[in-house]
Amino acid sequence: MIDPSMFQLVCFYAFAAVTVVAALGVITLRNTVHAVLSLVLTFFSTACIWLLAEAEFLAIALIVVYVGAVMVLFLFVVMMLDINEERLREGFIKFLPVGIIVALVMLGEMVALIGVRAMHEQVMGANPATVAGVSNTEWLGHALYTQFLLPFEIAALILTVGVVAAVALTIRHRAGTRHQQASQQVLVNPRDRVRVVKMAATVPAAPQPAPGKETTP
Amino acid sequence: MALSTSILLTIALAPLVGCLLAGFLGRFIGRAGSHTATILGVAIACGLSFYVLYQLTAGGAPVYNQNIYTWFDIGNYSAHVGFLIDRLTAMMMVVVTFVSLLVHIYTIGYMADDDGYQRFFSYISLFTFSMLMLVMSNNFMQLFFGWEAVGLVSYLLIGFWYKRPTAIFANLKAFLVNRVGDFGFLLGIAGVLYFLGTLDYATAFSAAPTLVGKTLQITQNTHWDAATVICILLFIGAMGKSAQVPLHVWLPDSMEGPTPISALIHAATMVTAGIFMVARMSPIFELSETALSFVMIIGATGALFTGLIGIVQNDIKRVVAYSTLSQLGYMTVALGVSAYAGAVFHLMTHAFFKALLFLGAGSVIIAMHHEQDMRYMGGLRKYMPITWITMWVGSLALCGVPFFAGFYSKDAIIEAVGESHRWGANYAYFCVMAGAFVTALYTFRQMYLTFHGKERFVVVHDHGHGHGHDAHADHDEHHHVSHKDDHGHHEAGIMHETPKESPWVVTLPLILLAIPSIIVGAMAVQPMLFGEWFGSAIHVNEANNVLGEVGKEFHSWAAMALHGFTQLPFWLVAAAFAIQTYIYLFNPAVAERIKNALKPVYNMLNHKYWFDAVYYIVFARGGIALGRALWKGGDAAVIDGVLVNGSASLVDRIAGGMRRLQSGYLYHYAFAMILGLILLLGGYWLVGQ
Amino acid sequence: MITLAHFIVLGAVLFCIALASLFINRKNVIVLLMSIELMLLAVNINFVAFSRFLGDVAGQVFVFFILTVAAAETAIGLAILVLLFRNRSTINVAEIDSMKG
Amino acid sequence: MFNHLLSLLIWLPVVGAIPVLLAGSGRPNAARWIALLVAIVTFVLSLYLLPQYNAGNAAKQLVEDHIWIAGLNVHYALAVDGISIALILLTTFVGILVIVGAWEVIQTNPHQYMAAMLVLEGLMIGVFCATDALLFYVFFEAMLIPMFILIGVWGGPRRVYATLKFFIYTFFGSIFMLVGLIYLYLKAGSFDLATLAALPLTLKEQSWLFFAFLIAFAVKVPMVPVHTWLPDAHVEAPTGGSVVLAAVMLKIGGYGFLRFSLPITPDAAEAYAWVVIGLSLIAVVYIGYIALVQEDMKKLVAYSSVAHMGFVTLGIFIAFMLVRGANNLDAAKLGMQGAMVQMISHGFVSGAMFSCIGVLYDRLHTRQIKDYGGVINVMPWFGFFYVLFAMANSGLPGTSGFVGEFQVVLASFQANPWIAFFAAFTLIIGAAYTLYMVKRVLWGDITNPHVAEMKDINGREWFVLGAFAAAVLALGIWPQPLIHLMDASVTQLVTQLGNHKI
Repeated sequence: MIDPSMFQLVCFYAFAAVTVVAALGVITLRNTVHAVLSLVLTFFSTACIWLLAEAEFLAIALIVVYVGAVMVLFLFVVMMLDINEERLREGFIKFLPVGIIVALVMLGEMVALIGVRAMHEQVMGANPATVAGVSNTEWLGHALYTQFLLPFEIAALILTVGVVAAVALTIRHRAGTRHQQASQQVLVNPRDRVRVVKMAATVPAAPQPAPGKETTP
Repeated sequence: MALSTSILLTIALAPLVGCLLAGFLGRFIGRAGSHTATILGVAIACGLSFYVLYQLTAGGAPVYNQNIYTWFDIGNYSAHVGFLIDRLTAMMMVVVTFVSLLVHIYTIGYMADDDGYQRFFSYISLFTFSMLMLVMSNNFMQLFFGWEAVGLVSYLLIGFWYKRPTAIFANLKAFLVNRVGDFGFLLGIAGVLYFLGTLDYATAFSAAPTLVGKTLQITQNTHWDAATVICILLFIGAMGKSAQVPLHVWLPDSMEGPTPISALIHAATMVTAGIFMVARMSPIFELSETALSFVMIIGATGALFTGLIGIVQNDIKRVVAYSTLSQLGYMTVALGVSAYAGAVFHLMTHAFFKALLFLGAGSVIIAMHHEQDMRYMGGLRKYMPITWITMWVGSLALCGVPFFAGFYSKDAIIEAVGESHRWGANYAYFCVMAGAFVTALYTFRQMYLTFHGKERFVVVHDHGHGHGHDAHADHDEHHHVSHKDDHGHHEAGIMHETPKESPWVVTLPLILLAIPSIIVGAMAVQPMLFGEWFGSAIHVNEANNVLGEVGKEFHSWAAMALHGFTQLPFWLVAAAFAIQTYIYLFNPAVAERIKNALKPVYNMLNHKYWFDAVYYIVFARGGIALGRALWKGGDAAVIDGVLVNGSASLVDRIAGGMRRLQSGYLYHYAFAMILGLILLLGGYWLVGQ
Repeated sequence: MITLAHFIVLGAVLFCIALASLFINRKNVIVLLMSIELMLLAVNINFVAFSRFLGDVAGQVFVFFILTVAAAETAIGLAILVLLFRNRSTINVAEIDSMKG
Repeated sequence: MFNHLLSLLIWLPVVGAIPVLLAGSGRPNAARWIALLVAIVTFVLSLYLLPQYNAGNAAKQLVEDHIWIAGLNVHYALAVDGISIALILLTTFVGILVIVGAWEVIQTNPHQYMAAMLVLEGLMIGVFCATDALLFYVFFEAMLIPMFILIGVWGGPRRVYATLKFFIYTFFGSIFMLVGLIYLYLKAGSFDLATLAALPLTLKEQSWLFFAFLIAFAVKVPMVPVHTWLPDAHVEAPTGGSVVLAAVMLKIGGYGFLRFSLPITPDAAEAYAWVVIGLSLIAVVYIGYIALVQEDMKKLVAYSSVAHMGFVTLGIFIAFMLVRGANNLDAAKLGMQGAMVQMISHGFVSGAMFSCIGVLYDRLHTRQIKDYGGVINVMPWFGFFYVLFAMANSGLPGTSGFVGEFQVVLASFQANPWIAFFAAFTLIIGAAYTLYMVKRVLWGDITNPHVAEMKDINGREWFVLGAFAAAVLALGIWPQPLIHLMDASVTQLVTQLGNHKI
């Protein structure tokens, strides 16, 4: 019988390895579409890690929102744009060592500063949601709709603004296209459209009807 | 009966009202209205001044000393506007208003066709007001007000014909030179306030003895006697206003103004303000031997050396102007030997005969169509007898011929100087004695050149001359006054009409001035010089009382005059008379020969000892050059160039370097951020160790 | 036995990978945007871990918000990208230097 | 209504600017008349200060006090003493005249010009009323904005340079003041000026604060060597801007010395009085020489302003030598009063001089002296006013220019005759530069044919110059009412100087 905690650890290492490799793929793959797909994989495996941490709601949300929506958006954009990938990769090799060095230095500093050794002692305890006697989703939802109601509403607003802004930015007015303009349609005065002209029915046809006497549509 | 405030206020303000009427409403009330208003104002002032004098002498009125209103009042210090009317003041008021009245009348004739007629009357009435405020003041502040106000009017009147470049140069010069004097004067007043704690005459004079022994720290180790400092500073003011060497340079140039002004302001009244002031301050001046010596030497130098210049002048007004300088020197010498009464007495007689001489010269100038050069005159006596006779009266008075007014005052001064034992008195005595001779020399030369001898002008009747000037030529003698500069066709010595006697408004003042020029000396010599006429107004220490010494030999005015015939000054005058008569009546070529023989001396005199040239180069040009150097070098180069714009361009340069960091590339910014982050973390890490 | 350190180190590694990407993919805006997503993910991992280990709900709530904001940010970022490409026919960062001083 | 007289005085012109703006460029006359009405009402209200104020009492009066920023203990605190009232009256008086003076001269957007003027007027009154240091600072800085607009929009060809210079110069100075105020606040926990005046400070602290204030106010006054913004600002400013700048804004520097440097840092002020006195004397002599050679009339008058304001700083700081050195309180009062009178007088005289130059500029569109000459031939009434103001500028007795200089010279002689010697030098140099200009502009024959076509002043200009002339003469002939108004306040100020804080 495998120790459950040991199994968790094995799973963690497996998912973590996939995450790291996929992340490396994101930054190194030549084809941007592949890079995006690699990022999707990163998200997937991260979601799995979150499941290990028993944050089920967030894990699902990550997959649904990020993989389902955001990454698709990325894919759309990447495919829509005609990108010269070679030009964009200039200097890749040249700056690779710098990137690696910086990343390693940063990693070293972070690990040293955070005090990983002390954290190593901290074993994962009981799931606080379980302790509270609710599911993770309920636990989180309760906090969101009580304690964090205002930030939650604001977040909603930010999303709306983001959507409107994205549309406003990308909307394109082409010259010559015709649009309905509801405001002008509503403001129209019947008199501007139809004029009733009285004409004597029996008068012999005039040589020329006076200009401007026709009805306008 | 005490003097009433309302009378005194009327005296001071009547001319001011006239001035305002003529000045602001001149266009509406017209020429006649303007001169009526101003003459009326001055006449009221004159009449009331005589009344005040009468009250003070015969009427037994006590000295009037009251404040009218408070000018400022700060703690213990206060300044008021008020009047101090004693006999000294009353005499000055009479002189000022009387001469001013006559000048007003004279102006009707002299300025008859000038465009600035109303303006002129307004100015001279304003002058009368200012001068009255000066002499009637009971404190230093108001004295300074009058002092500067007469300077202002003098400025305006010298520049009356503002189109003439020389006139507007002269008025600026006059004002600035006067300001140099006022600079000292103001410091003197500040000294009075410092040491005596008040600006009020009476309080200051009664506290004056406390000045003895006080000193003023000038540098760490130098202390100057307080009285000396105050007196010299005050006297510097007098040097400016009364045109004493070396601040005399403005007075001859002031002759650019119309002649009535030369008579009123630059001869009879304003220039004597300094003399009056020193006499008024006698309680303070008596405290400093040094200051009085200084006054005496300055005065003596002026009395002789400016007179010498008069000998070589050809402009009739300039001769009188230099004579004024010289006579002011006499008055100053008298002040310097503590003969204040003598100075004031000479001031009075001089006011009459010098105004007479100026107005007479003006009359001649009218007749000569504004030709002022005596070389183109001569023989005028038969054309203008009244002017001729009155001018002779004035000249004899000026020379100090016995029985004339000038004799009494001048002789008293010479005698007083002779009695004095002050340091430098010998030099002063020599100067005044030689000055008497010089005075006679230029006076007789002027008379002969003008009225006697051959006519050195030609009368050409050419009414069809065709120049603009003839369009309005009918008897309009005065017109060119205002148009002198567009008068280009005027040729020296060529007249278009026969000279003729001036109208009555011109000659009447001459006659009215000739009378006091003869009699006022004899009338006033006994009380003013040797009596206690001035009372407490003039204070002389017993040890300095030279007039008292002179007075011991005085018996009556007639005796004094007769005695005068035996004295050296008279014989000097007689000698001068003889010399000039010979030269100018019988042998005019001698003058030219003397001139050539004494070429260097002549040059020196003709250039007025180069005072003007040196002042112009040093102060006028030098000041402007200094200003330009400070402006370009200090303000523009150092402050603006280096500090202000320099710091701005430094910022600009630094920013120019900094902007290169802003490459605009996203990855540069990202790199900078990351680098910062790494450094920050590294720093924390190091600190954490 | 999973400890807090595991999560934190994983977060740090992901963050550093994203950081390196800023250097090696410095010209490709899309990859840069993806790197930002990676960084946010790294942060989120930390948040989730802390929340779990400290038993505090706030950490997970924050992740929720970060996801929200990151989604909005990505939407706008991509919109800008499209606009950029439309106007300048490139997404090469090296050619975009309007902010040059 | 009159419980808040001071607030009313400050905010009436500011709020009154709104209808002026609303009148718009389409109805310039409406804008002008509304602006004039507001200015006149403000002036009348300010006259109402006189019966309200008890001149016998040195205390600050007409107090208003409300919490403004509670967290920082900042109050909206207003009160006046005699000195403030005199300066407020000067402000409201000049306020009317600049609006009348700009009537048809300003043709582009007159409504904005008038509104800026009114706002400026209100803010300047605010400076004179504030008894809270931070409120003072706010007004002090806010004032720059309308002035910046006035010069920057309606100015001459180099207006951008001039406005920037003016703004940065002044701002540079006031930053130091702000730092000083913050230090004081941290120390005292209040911005109340009376509290700050009572705060004990060591000499070292005082010295730092003194120089902080000195820089701020020296720029404003302006003192040598931080005066160079003034000629440029004046040359480029429209006439009204110059008038307000010279007549009122410079006074705020002198006023600041009275309210900050003297009461808060008396011991440092005593220790460094020689610096200020030295700079003041340099202003009189050095600037006098510079003024002599100016070719632009406005620059000349601007430099003469610097020289005249030298008397203000001299009068204020000479008081230290007299109180602390000789314990001569009366002489100190004389000097201080002289400085105050000089401030008011300079307001009238410089305002009038700039108005005169404006009159000439409106006709010939040049300020170069050499372009004129013989103006008196065609403009006799103008000549009358010009000579009068020139004489006032050179300190002729009977005009207001004399009073302050006279008192300051008298007082400084008591401190040290040499100070008086250099101060009195203004008699010569002041007359020289002013009358040299008069000679070249007014006198002489007409050389420029355009001058021959100039018309004498019209009724509107007559009103402006006439009002200035009346003020100049009234103050010159009878200064005692003004002196009485300020006497109690000056006495208190001088007495305060004797209190050591260490």
